[in-house]
Amino acid sequence: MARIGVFVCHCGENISRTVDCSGVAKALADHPGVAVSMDYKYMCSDPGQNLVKQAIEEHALTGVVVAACSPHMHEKTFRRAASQAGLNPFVVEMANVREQCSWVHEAGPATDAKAIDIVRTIVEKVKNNAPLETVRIPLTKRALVIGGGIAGIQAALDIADGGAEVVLVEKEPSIGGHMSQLSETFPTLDCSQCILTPRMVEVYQHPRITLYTHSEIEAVDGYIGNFHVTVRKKARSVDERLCTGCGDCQAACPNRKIPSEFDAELGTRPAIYVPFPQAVPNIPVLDRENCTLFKGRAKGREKDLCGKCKEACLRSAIDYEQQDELIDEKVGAIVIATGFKLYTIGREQPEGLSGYPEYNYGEIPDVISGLQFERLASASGPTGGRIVRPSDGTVPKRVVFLQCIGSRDPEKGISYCSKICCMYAAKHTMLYRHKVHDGQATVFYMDIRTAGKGYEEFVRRAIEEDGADYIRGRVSRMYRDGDTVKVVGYDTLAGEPAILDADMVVLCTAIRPHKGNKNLGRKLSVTYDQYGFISSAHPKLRPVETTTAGVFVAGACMSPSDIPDSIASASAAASKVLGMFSGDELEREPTVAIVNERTCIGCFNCEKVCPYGAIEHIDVCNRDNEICGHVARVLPGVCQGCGTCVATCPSKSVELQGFTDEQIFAEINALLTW
Amino acid sequence: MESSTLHSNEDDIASAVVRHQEAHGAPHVPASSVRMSLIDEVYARSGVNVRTCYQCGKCSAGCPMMGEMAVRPHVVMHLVQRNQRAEALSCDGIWLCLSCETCSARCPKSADPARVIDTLREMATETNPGLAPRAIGAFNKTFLDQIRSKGRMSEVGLAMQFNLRSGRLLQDATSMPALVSRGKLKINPPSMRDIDDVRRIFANVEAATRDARSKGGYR
Amino acid sequence: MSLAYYPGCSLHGTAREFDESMRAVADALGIEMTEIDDWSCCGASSAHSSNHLLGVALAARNLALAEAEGRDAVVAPCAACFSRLAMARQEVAEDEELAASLPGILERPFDNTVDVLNVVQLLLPYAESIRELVADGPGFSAVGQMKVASYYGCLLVRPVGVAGADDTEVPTTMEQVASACGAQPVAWNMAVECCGGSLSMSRTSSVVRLGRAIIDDARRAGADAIVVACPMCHANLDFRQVARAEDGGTVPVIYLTQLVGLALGIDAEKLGLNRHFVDTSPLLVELADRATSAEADAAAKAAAKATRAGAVV
Amino acid sequence: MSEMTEPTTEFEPRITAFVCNWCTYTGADMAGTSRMQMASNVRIIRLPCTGRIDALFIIKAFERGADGVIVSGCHPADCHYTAGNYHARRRFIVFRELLSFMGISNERVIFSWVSAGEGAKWREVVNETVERVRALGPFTAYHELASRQMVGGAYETEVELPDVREAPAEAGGAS
Amino acid sequence: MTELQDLARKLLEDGTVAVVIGWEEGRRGPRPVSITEPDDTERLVFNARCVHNLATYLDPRRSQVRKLGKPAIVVKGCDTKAVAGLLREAQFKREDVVLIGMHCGGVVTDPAEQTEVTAETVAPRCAGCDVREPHRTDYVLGEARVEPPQNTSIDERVAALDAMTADERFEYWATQMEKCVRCYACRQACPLCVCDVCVADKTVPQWIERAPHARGNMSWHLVRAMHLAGRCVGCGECERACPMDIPLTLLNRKMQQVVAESFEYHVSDDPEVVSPIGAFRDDDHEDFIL
Repeated sequence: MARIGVFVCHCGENISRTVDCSGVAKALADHPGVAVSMDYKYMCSDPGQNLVKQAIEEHALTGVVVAACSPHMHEKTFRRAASQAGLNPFVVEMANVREQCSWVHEAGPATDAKAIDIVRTIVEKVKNNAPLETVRIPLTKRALVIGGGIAGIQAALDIADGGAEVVLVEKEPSIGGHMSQLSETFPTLDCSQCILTPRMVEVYQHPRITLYTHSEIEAVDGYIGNFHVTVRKKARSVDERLCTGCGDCQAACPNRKIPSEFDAELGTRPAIYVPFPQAVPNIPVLDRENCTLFKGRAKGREKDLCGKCKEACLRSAIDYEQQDELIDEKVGAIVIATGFKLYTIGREQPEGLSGYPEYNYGEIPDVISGLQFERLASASGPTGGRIVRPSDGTVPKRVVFLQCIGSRDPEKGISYCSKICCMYAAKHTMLYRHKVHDGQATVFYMDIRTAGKGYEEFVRRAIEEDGADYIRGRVSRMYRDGDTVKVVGYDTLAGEPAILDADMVVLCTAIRPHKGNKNLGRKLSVTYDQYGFISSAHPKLRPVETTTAGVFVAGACMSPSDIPDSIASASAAASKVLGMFSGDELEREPTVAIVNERTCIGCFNCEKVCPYGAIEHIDVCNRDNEICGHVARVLPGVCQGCGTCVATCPSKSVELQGFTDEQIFAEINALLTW
Repeated sequence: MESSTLHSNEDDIASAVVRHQEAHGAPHVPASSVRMSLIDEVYARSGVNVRTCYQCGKCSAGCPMMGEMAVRPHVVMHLVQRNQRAEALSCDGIWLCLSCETCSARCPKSADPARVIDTLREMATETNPGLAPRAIGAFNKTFLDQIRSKGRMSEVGLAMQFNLRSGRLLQDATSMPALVSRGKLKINPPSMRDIDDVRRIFANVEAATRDARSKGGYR
Repeated sequence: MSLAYYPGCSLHGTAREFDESMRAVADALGIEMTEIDDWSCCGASSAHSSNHLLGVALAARNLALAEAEGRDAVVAPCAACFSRLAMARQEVAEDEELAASLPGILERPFDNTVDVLNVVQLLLPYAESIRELVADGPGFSAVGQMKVASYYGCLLVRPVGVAGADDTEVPTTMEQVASACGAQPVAWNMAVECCGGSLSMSRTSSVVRLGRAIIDDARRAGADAIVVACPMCHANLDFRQVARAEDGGTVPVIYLTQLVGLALGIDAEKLGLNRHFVDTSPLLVELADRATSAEADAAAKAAAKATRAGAVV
Repeated sequence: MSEMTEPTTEFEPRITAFVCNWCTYTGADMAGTSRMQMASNVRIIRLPCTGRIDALFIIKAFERGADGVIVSGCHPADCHYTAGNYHARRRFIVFRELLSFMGISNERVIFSWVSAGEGAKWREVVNETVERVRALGPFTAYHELASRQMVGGAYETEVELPDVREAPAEAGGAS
Repeated sequence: MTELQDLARKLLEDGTVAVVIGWEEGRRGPRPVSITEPDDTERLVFNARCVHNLATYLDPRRSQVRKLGKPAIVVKGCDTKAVAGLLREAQFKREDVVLIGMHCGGVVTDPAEQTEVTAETVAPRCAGCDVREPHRTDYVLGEARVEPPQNTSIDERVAALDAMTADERFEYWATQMEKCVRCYACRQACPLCVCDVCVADKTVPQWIERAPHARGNMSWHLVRAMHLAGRCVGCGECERACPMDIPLTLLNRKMQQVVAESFEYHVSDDPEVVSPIGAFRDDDHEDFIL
């Protein structure tokens, strides 16, 4: 026989002002199954909680109903109190008579009646509450970090320094990401390489970090604490154990005219190459697309056309026959840090975007992207830091920077602000003016957004000290005019046309997510927004968590972010992971579905509707131990407790703990009594 | 503005507007249309939501007439946003617009300035035909009369009447002989048979428009 | 496909050579088109800038007529007419209310079933057959020497989605037709800039300024002629530029149909090339000369080659 | 508690609401924190997700004499569990057609999306539903079906069936 | 006929199957029979009176059939849709059963009374049948048959109900529900009612009142229709089995219409076609949602 305690809270006057609290308590006192019913000014206060604890002991309560505020407010409080008094926390429920009654109705009989209904309903529910144990899930204290840019590097180092194992997977031949391509960084103008490369080396040498470069995520299954990850290690054609990174192979490669990805196509590289001098690992990769030998093989040549790199390698580390390798890793948590890519204004665009015909689709040679400018300005760049025009190698005297290219341009398919452009445009004007003293830098902008420590000062410096011209307005058209570029713009502040002849134009193009994100999102059942950026579980309260438990996110794959942001979110994600790893197993609320395997008919409609893939098939055997069918089982670690399976099950063989059919049945009956 | 200085034989639009306002005071706006704010009325008529404009100035940058306008496309948009009815309906920009659609083609927010300007012109003509600068008003008027009477436009007639209306008698007169000699001006081009058919259209449209106004709806 | 022909007012007046060349080319290419019986003016910019509905209605009348004649599409060579008709077609398609009201206003059935084509859209599919026809045609060498600046103006590229060009800012359809004729399109900047057409009469000064810019750029790009498909543009560039010849040199302005006509070997008179203000005859002579000398060179080269070959033997 | 419920002439609908915990329930809380006054006829049953809502809940509510039912959850794409509301939507597209085919007016079953931020919308949904159902009048027909049985069947059910409208205070809304 | 018998005999003799489930003549028309002895195969018949949907015997929970061993069953095209339904819900593996498909020219509504298929006698489900020749059976016997005379009375009856006011409809069904005696013959006959423990039999909680009064009955048939929405193949066995002549096919038919209109789903004989249950589209219509 149920012995329920009912505790009606006045919440000061918040409830008692419109609800007759003692009346409610009295009404419930006579309710079948209620052992004790009382009201008090502040139930959530210590004396209030003590009332509950005492009652639990004195009346040997089997359930507790606190008629007060919303469960989102104090459910945890009272469940804790109950368990301190030795009662299972999950037989404690809140009856929401504040937010959903006293606050929204006038005082009066109808309101009192409603309050009573609410409490009685919950009492009836609690009669059917089962004492539950928190779900415990085994935990692998090993984290996978996807992406070796600055965010991935930071997350990996923080987690590893925190004492856990890390697997870092980078699809490029080297870690470092976009940051390694930058010349200087705002707002301090310190050299990007100088602050990044030490971190890269740290990763390489860290005893607890396993690094897979030139590798991608093939498959992921399992669930929080227990992910099984398959990593595809793409064939490098170089044996990493033998290679010393001497570079002889690169020198030997006859095929040297391949546009360098690292130099944003401004420089060239051989077919076997290390993307940049400080690359980590410093081991070359053979680009089979562009390798004479492999092109020959592709054409079905019997004899190999080349082999110079192999001849040149004294350690004979070159292996043309090397195949992709599939590596299985077991991890407990995953951090997505896949970073970003840049919008290009060209004719060819991914679905949903369109290019800039009014800028001739970037077919004017001296119209370059911001990243290309970084390479021009970078001491390690193709020009050794000399800023010259791609077309004729002369030093441009008039450089025009256009902000918001793609960004904030719904017509081109991107409505958001790319956030970093205002800052790096200002940085570019400085770098340019520092190198070309008689040069003129002009920036077309719509708004200057400098929310960040020292950011506003930085932009002002560009204008006030380095004399950059800022014109407010979007450029309408760009022509090729002889060997200069005619830029047709408008100065909306002066109310005058701004038609400039430029020697070079730099486009501050928008930040876009990697198209791989969607694919990855599906593999991890993580949601992404309409652009393909990974969405966090809650934009404010859970910024680095995703919709899948145990999967976290860091850096620019979430939304455009600069280096400080990326590092902050990476450390945040890392601390979340370490927090997860702090115990020996994971605990979660027992609000999960369970299958009654005796009545399950194995139609697996539950599997079809489960958003988390939490349903597994298990065999059922007959007396002679022959498999005679299959039934469903819920993986408690994966189940998030939505209950969609329960409503879908035709034979009512699934129950959602905490919201069982019996509980809801009791509530409905209690609401509509005769 | 270059236009006013360079070509004395022309009705300078800006000054025309000024003259008109001196003569008639600020443009008269009939009660039927004050109900709505300008931005909403423009929306009702054209389906363009001017609120989307974020004043980047790309329209003005590309506008071929920008150099000759006192009030440029993005300012016109701004006037609408600020509900400056009188200024918007009387500014020179809307009359100097060539309807070349360059602004709309390049607008990042698809705020369609060309369509907005079109709508403003229409509204201006309704509220007070006097608003249209003499030359342009004259041209449209002449043109439409032509169609109403003949169903087709005969350039000779058009040019002549237009010059009368706009008081620029010798405009292009020099080139008339040349045109004729090249057989480009037929004195009476093949006109239509069923002109009433076209006239009925004019009548029906006027009726429909009046009807719409009285209902407060548009188009 | 049954094709209606909508000449529009200008093609019966200042732009009659457009009409003539259009018909001539259509015959030569075996394109059958029937002039809409008793068509009326499309309303031009004047109508819709003074009353939107009127603009649509006047254009729609002609579409309704073509529909009644059972046409699938109507070709309107005049870019202005094309634009009005195409706009009307689109607006009616998008606005059910409008569509419902029109039959009443036109006092005739109207289902908006007729497609609207401009001259470029019409000719583009014939590019191949043009190329074949000119390959050995008499016009080949002359036109083959011609550098042309293809001028789209506004109405062939804007409004986006109505004009039916392949690209708003860097279109190529006209160039495709021109090169099918053997002509060499030049790269220039003003292809889609406005010539000021709609203010042609009411504000000559602007029109001249804009026209000038276009002509100068064409000259800078080394074009022998500007190719247009719009009577307004033609009037402004051809007629206005002589009006102000003192401002600088001139370039002949010819219609796309005239270019095709020449390429197909149709007689210049028949194409109305004599009707332009900027005299086209010097150009034709010039081209002929270039052609002959080019042929001479070719012949010479061939001969030399032959002798060398002979020497080897 | 009869002292709490003086009988009034006007019919007070009894409406049961099945709402999801993350959007609508939180939205209703928000209506509270913003002190938005609304009709007091609605009783909320809190569920994790609209996906958990079984047609049986609604059937049972009507059996027990509910005059109207509200089903409310997260807007599409906002589901805390990513897809529960999509499945619910499908289920209810079918179920409401079935109900109306069986003669239970769709006016009595209101579906809505109310997000955690839409306290005001929740108030509208509540008030509008109450007004709608009040206009329709009481829905006792389903409840009273229990007294209908083909001749030859057992009649006991007739007896054990008290009158819907003579409900005691626990009947809440019927004050 | 002999064609069927010979095949059955062959299958039994070479041990391909242990039992053949088909029809034999009975006093009130053909009736289902399970044949395990090759010599009994002469009893097999197939004609326009073979209305039963034998797919129902594939329900793995019919242990008496199951223990006979691997079955071959004789199916009409429409029956294969039920087979597909069961495969879709993983009730058995395709290779565990041999399907003998029969060319079908339509069947009568009441095999006890009627013998010939005419516009009057033809079963409602035969209207617009798209599987007169079975597509996915192991064998197809008999010669191709012509379309039977059309009969769309069922859609007309649904339309008639739709035309009534809600209250009229409610009254109509109430009177129908009064008749139900909860014999559950409808459930038994349905090839897709495969639950071990039906929700109607659950007692904790007891969602469906047991007492056979109109309220419990109405709830039962609501749930039944709901469970069959998007699954029902429209074989009409439930209504044929109903001793009280409750027009159950009207409910199922209505559900078929709704699913077709809302999700473009039509019951298919292809198990690969995903059923609308457990699926959704981002743009499923929600005009009814505030």
